[in-house]
Amino acid sequence: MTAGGRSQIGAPVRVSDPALPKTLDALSRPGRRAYDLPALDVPEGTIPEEHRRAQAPRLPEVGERDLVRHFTRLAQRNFGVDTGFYPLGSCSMKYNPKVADAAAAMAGFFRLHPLQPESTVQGALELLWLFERAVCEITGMARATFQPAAGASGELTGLLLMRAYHERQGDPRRRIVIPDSAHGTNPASVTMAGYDVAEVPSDARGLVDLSALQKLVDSDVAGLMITNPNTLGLFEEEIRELARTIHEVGGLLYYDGANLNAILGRVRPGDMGFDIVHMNTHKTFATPHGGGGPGAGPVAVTERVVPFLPKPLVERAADGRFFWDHDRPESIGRIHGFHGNFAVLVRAYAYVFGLGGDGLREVGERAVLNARYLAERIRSQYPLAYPGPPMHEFVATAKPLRRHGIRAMDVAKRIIDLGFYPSTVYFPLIVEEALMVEPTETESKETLDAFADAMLQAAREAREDPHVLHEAPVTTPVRRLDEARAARQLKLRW
Amino acid sequence: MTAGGRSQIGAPVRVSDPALPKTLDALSRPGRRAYDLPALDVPEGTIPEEHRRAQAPRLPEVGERDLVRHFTRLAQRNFGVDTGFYPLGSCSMKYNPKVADAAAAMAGFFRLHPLQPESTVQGALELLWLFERAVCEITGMARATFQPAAGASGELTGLLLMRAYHERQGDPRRRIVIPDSAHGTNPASVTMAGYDVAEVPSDARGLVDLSALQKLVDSDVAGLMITNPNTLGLFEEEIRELARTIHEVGGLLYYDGANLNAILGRVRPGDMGFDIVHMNTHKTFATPHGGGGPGAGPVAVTERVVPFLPKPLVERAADGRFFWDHDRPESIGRIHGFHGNFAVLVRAYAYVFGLGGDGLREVGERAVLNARYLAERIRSQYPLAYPGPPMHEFVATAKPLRRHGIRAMDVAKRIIDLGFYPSTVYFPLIVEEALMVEPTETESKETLDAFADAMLQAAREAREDPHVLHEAPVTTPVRRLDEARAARQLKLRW
Amino acid sequence: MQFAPHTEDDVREMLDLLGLSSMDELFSHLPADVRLERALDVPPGRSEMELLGDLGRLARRNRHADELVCFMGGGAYDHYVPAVVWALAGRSELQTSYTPYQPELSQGILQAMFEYQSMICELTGLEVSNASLYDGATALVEAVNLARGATGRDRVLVAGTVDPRYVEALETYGRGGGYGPEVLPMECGVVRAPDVGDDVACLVVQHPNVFGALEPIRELFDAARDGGARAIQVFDPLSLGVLAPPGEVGADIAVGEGQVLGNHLNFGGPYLGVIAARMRDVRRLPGRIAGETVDVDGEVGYVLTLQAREQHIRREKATSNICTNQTLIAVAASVYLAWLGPDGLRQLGEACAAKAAYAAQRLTEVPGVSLTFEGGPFFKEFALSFDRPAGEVQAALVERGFLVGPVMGESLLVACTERRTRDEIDALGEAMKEALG
Amino acid sequence: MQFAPHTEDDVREMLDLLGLSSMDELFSHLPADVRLERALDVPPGRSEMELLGDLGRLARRNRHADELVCFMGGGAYDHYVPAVVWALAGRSELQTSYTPYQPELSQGILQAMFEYQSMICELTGLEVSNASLYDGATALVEAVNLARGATGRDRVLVAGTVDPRYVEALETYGRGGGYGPEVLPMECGVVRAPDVGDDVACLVVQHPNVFGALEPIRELFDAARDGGARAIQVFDPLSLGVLAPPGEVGADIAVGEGQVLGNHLNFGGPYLGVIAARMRDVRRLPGRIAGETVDVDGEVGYVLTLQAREQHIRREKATSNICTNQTLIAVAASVYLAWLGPDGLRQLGEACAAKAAYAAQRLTEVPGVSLTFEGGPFFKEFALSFDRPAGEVQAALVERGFLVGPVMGESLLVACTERRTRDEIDALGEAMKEALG
Ligand SMILES: Cc1ncc(COP(=O)(O)O)c(C=O)c1O
Ligand SMILES: Cc1ncc(COP(=O)(O)O)c(C=O)c1O
Repeated sequence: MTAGGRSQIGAPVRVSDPALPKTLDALSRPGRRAYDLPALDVPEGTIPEEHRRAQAPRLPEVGERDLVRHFTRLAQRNFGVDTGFYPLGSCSMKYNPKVADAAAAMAGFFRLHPLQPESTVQGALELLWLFERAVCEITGMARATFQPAAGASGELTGLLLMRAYHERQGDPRRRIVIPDSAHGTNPASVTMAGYDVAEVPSDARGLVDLSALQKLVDSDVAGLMITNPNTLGLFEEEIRELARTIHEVGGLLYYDGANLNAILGRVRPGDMGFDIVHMNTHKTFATPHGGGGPGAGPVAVTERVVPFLPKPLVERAADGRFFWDHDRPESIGRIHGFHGNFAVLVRAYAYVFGLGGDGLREVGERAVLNARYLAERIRSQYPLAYPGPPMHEFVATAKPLRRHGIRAMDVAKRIIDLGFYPSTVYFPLIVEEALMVEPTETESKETLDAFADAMLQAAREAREDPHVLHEAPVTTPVRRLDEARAARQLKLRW
Repeated sequence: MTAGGRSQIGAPVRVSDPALPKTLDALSRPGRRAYDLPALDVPEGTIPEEHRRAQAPRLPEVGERDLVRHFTRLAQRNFGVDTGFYPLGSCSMKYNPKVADAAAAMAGFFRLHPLQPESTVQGALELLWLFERAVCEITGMARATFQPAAGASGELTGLLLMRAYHERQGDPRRRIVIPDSAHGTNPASVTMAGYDVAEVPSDARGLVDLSALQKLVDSDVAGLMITNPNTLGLFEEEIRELARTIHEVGGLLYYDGANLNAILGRVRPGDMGFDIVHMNTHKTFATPHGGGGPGAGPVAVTERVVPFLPKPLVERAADGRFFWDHDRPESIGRIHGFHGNFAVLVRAYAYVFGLGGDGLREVGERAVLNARYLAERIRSQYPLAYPGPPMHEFVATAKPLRRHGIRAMDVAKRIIDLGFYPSTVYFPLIVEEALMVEPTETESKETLDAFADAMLQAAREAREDPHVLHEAPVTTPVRRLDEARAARQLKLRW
Repeated sequence: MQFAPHTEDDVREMLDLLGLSSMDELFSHLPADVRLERALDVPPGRSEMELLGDLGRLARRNRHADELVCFMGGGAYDHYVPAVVWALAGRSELQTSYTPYQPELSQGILQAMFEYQSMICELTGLEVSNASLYDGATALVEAVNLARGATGRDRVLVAGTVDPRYVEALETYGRGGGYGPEVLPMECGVVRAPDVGDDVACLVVQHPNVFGALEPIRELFDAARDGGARAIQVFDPLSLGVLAPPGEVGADIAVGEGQVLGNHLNFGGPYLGVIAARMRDVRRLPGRIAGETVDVDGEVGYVLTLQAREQHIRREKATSNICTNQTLIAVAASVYLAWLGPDGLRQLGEACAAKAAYAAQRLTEVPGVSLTFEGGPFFKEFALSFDRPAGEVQAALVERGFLVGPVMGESLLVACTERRTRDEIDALGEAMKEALG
Repeated sequence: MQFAPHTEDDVREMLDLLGLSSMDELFSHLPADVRLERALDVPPGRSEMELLGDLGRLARRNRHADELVCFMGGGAYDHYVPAVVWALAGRSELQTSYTPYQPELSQGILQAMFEYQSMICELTGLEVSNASLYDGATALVEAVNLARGATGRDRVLVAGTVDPRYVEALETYGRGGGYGPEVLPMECGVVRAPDVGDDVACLVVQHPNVFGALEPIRELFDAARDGGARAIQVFDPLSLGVLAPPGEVGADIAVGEGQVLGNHLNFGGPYLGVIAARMRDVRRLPGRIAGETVDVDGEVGYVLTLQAREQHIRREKATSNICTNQTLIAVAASVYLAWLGPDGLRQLGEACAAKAAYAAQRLTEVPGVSLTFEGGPFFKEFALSFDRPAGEVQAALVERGFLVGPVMGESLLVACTERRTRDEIDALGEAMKEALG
């Protein structure tokens, strides 16, 4: 396959009107319009002059056809799971079932106002009630809140729950322990929760260094925040000891659910000793990530943390009626303006209840099988950062290519030309030239083999023809972009 | 802009998995599946052995994700009005409003069985009743049938109506007159209606040769079938004389509605003397053409032809109830298995009632303005085939480029590389190197100018660098295809 | 609404270039006596939100198949349409494109056509198909035209158990084609093999027939073959996971209603005319046909082929006048058939047959209800007789939340798709009891 | 359902390569005492058609805004969503993509972000925006964090007319941030300018406020500026075709709920956290920001920029912990804003204001109904008081087909969007008369 347009296997047709401007602003023509509103059927309103806007905003003036071609073009310049393999580590970019979109498209869901009287939203409340039971069973927890709009929001919620819990014990604490391999949102959330970060190193196995942890913890430690499998894709085999260590000093364990996909139906955070768990529905439960969001980050907790959950929670009355329970005196309050990302939760519900218990377990199995298989296929050129058996994802390193002047990013860019979305690169930070690969369970062996072949080809080229990697990508709408310039000469708007 | 992939302005991202097979059949793996059906909740059925299928059909065995990527890839290899300018002459490829799709997506429409009792489909019947009134007003006719699934089906329906009409007069006739510039469906429909074609030549103006017509017609002529503006985009200014000529011998006038867009709200076929009219909703009324169909071809007629319309028709009872009237003894019978392409008619209804009377008139005006403007912009290089002022479309010729060894098709292919869908070529047949261009009213001046510039560039290249045209297209997923081979070495299936 | 993007400046600049001063001048050469000197009497335009409001009110005046449990048949069926089908077939690059006259820009549609043809051939056990016809009834008309052309014979024999709307269509189109279908008598729900003389162009049999019953199809088509006529089967695509395919039972041409292949009920359209035939008749097939070929660089691609059959080339000598067809519905059918695959197709067929059998047994337990035709095997549909007019029963069932039918003379058709549950069937039984009680 | 494509052969071949003989071995290194030795107690899987059946039943247990006429406000509004918005924002290449970590493959999302930021700046009259936050309430929390960081001050003054849920959110997040919002007293529906000492980080004002009323916004923000505090406005994006934009009335930071920008009610989410600020605060902004740049060939392209603010780089020192945001909702907002354009925005704002004014007048003609706050100007929403508990009135109105609210203490909020017609408003008046009669 060459850089030539047409000879790319599977090249799409070129989008039209090359001579026309490419931004909405440049497409704008005074007096052109797409909008179309009914004629006013009441007397004019009376907004006082001093409150009126003097000058109209410079919004684009375009026709509906302009809009359609513009955004169709933008869409075709974007790569999604529906276009191809997307093995972005830590993101669980699995296939997003269309049935979930159909569920969210029911007027009985998307046409509901969040503050409608309970009598008019019994179906929505029941859905949340049922889904809460399911996520609690999956995580081994007692109750859950659906307010957090994403994983990071779940983290902060969980940490505020820890704070409330400790304050309730009359012993506010100051530190949260996180491993050096943690995702950036973990320390950031710790700060926003008003705690200090205490970082525990990973040991030679890539696991939390237990003895280091034991030295670290004291009665000022509010809790430990980890994901398991960890961000290296390795299972923290000493999880029970880690939990004991924290619990012994009265701390709580927070489970970052980003990697829950690996252990669905096999291991439950609650059974590992975790007290608080968030889930990323846009990872584990296959809700579309929308190019950045929306997602949802439900948080489930054990009994002792339940009193502090955000309010309201959905409860079922004796007569079977569902209602919002606002009467939660110890609640930390409100994490979201309303009830969280409901339409995302509907999709997640469809996924969980569509698969059922056995289906969920199979998801985890296949996710691990795919990652293990792919790691094995490429390890000759991209050694694993740590020896242990990877779970749903693995972290390899491109270090061996360094001596050919090739960095992990060069490999990633070459992979683009070979037709795939690349893996995550340079994360976790503790691995040099990290390539973090998460194929997910929804990819076929053929796809894994094709990707492995591409990775091996890139390694060969690194030795024989590094130029190809440095030049890459050459088959994309734009080539490598000048990020330094973007940050230096800020152009953040028209 | 070059032939290179990435440097094409607006190039989309390349579709993934280049190493994977590109047909559903090749993607198939024994045991892989997308389907998912409920467990059987009744006893097994008992189909007798002698009726059973011995061997399963070789349908693809693929996962849902395979399906999604395959068809997403196919879609991206296809050019539509939503991707760009599509000035295909005689096809009225105008923007298809999204609101019409939203209307057709209402469960109250798409979940109706065609044979439901009338009491359960009052809304659908009312919609058809209202729409029938509207199309009759637009065409100046008395009643209409919605059974024909497309224009050609409308033509055949109309010709069968003529036959029934004449037989009723006790004077079956044998010939239908059509101009030499007619669309291929016209003569084909004439044959299927059991008539012989009598072809009337066009005169130097590109209009029906009136004196030739007068010579041609006699009492054996059942009718004249034309479109006005005709397929050259010219208005038949002598339409009243043409009508008189046919009516004098007792014939009927059939209006091919493919070009109705030009005269919406300005001239009505009924007022020109036509007795029978079909409309192409997928042209005039902006319903999407779906890469070939579905469309709809409603047929409207004057009073004297009403008795013969297909049955049933929608009627309104004294109490306001709508019902299917099957009691039509003189009806020609049934043209479609049910009521025609209802979901397409819903879209057409949305278009017509959304625009309203004035909006429709404006559509015609702008369609003509765009065509006239574009013709003017390129006539220096692509002279009009006939001198008269074009209406909603025009037929130019690439003949001047012949001496550079360039054919109309070469121009079309080059236009593809320049980012547009080309015009219709080699139709009408009476024009050498015909380029039949129909911009439609939904295109902006900027788009017309960009297209005109591309056409002029192609003409320049034809003189200076004809090779570029012969090589074209080079920016598409495939280049010029071997049609002779396709017809010789038939490969019509896996 | 208004979708023309012209600003006042645009209009002026464009008129200027044309040397015109008003829109009216664009039409000044039109004879005065044909011009409409008044505004069209169509209600004033509506904004999008008003328009959808109006349409929503009309839609709510219908009682659709999510409100009423649908046991209706007669050529259109409430099979389940997976979400993936229209998520893909509805993609706008496909939906807003025209017939692929420029193959380089239409490889998506062309390949989809090719794959559709391939799957229809696999399904029917025949050799060639096309890119779709309007619907099942018009597909039959085209098949009859093909048979008459291919045999040079006149007469058209039609089993008395073929859907009456299809027969009506043959009568209508026969007025132009110059033939009248001859309907063979039905005997207890099926037909007997007729003698097929050397003036018979084709024998048309629907199998499963309009009552859902299985015909002695092989005998019937043996008779056709022996008489040198084309054997034409009207088939149900979703029966072919279970039933022997047309190609195996002796059909020369198979036509069917493709609505069941991932397409919504849509109050009767757009549906899908499916046709398949043997290679010897390929040059007589109507409509578009996609073929595989290569480009100048040897890359595989797809084109419309054998166009010499078609109206735009052959004009009055064309095999058919069809131009616009139902391509997008065929694309949806491709997604659906690939979603089902061979196993899904069989499972689905078994489910329909099993539920229909259960329903027939369950419903005939209701006093006053009997099978119109005792004994014979059927697929997913059957006819019931009552001690009163079927129309009354149908109306009473609507009141109880069930769509059943259509009414055929004294009988009421009942169809079961994979979608109908045992509970729904039992509930229908109860409702019938009430209705008849 | 099941979406893993593995055939039995695949599984075997893959296990073989790994030298394993069963799936269980993939997990054999997990400590026994944490393994779940039973099946999950989640109901068995459902087929797609069963699942949508279940969900349909749940959906039908709700009475949605097409069944009841929606006059509800309180931060979410029933504005019309044009069909084109989700036809485009819902395209699967956008919907199924992740945060654009590889810009070459994500130019679509990145450019859409850039255009969204641009339009938000135009709308608010401020200088910089971002690619979205979770929703209006959390956007306010982030704005307060920004203000506290930028000023190095502690106190957070909040007008008593700010939506109580937003105040509640500030209290919740304040537990971590180490502050408690101080609520300024309300006087007949608006607030007075407070004295802003040099320990005050920010003054938060909602304008139009939670009752829909217009605040003496300039005075309030003058006080903030004079006190050296950041002026934070909670705004309604659809008010800005009519009302002076935050940048003009003195806001340093503007936050709002973007649900109204082409997004459905969705029972409260996903919504859109809109934020805009002045350039001096750009390095303290939370979340993703798209910037324009060029590629190695000088072609214009877009990237995520200023990432040094963000958690994946700055970790515990990041300006926020946000990672996944609401990008796709922002894309929909871009389509919607471009659909409206400047004229549409103004027309829409005028329509809301006019209908609200008409409704206030019409409804207060009903005996026993009065405006909670007489006289002051309001935009599209207002509060009514009754001679009985507002909750009773709300319930009685539901029975008569109207959604009105929320209840705020003794009052009932009534909101009018461009969607509400005079007839609906008059009908609501009649219904209230009955309800109170
Ligand atoms: C390990 C880990 N933790 C937390 C997060 C943050 O989740 P979200 O993006 O949903 O806020 C991510 C997301 O990439 C993650 O990979
Ligand atoms: C002039 C003319 N007549 C008839 C037709 C046939 O209409 P349809 O394709 O809807 O059958 C067309 C379609 O291109 C046409 O352009």
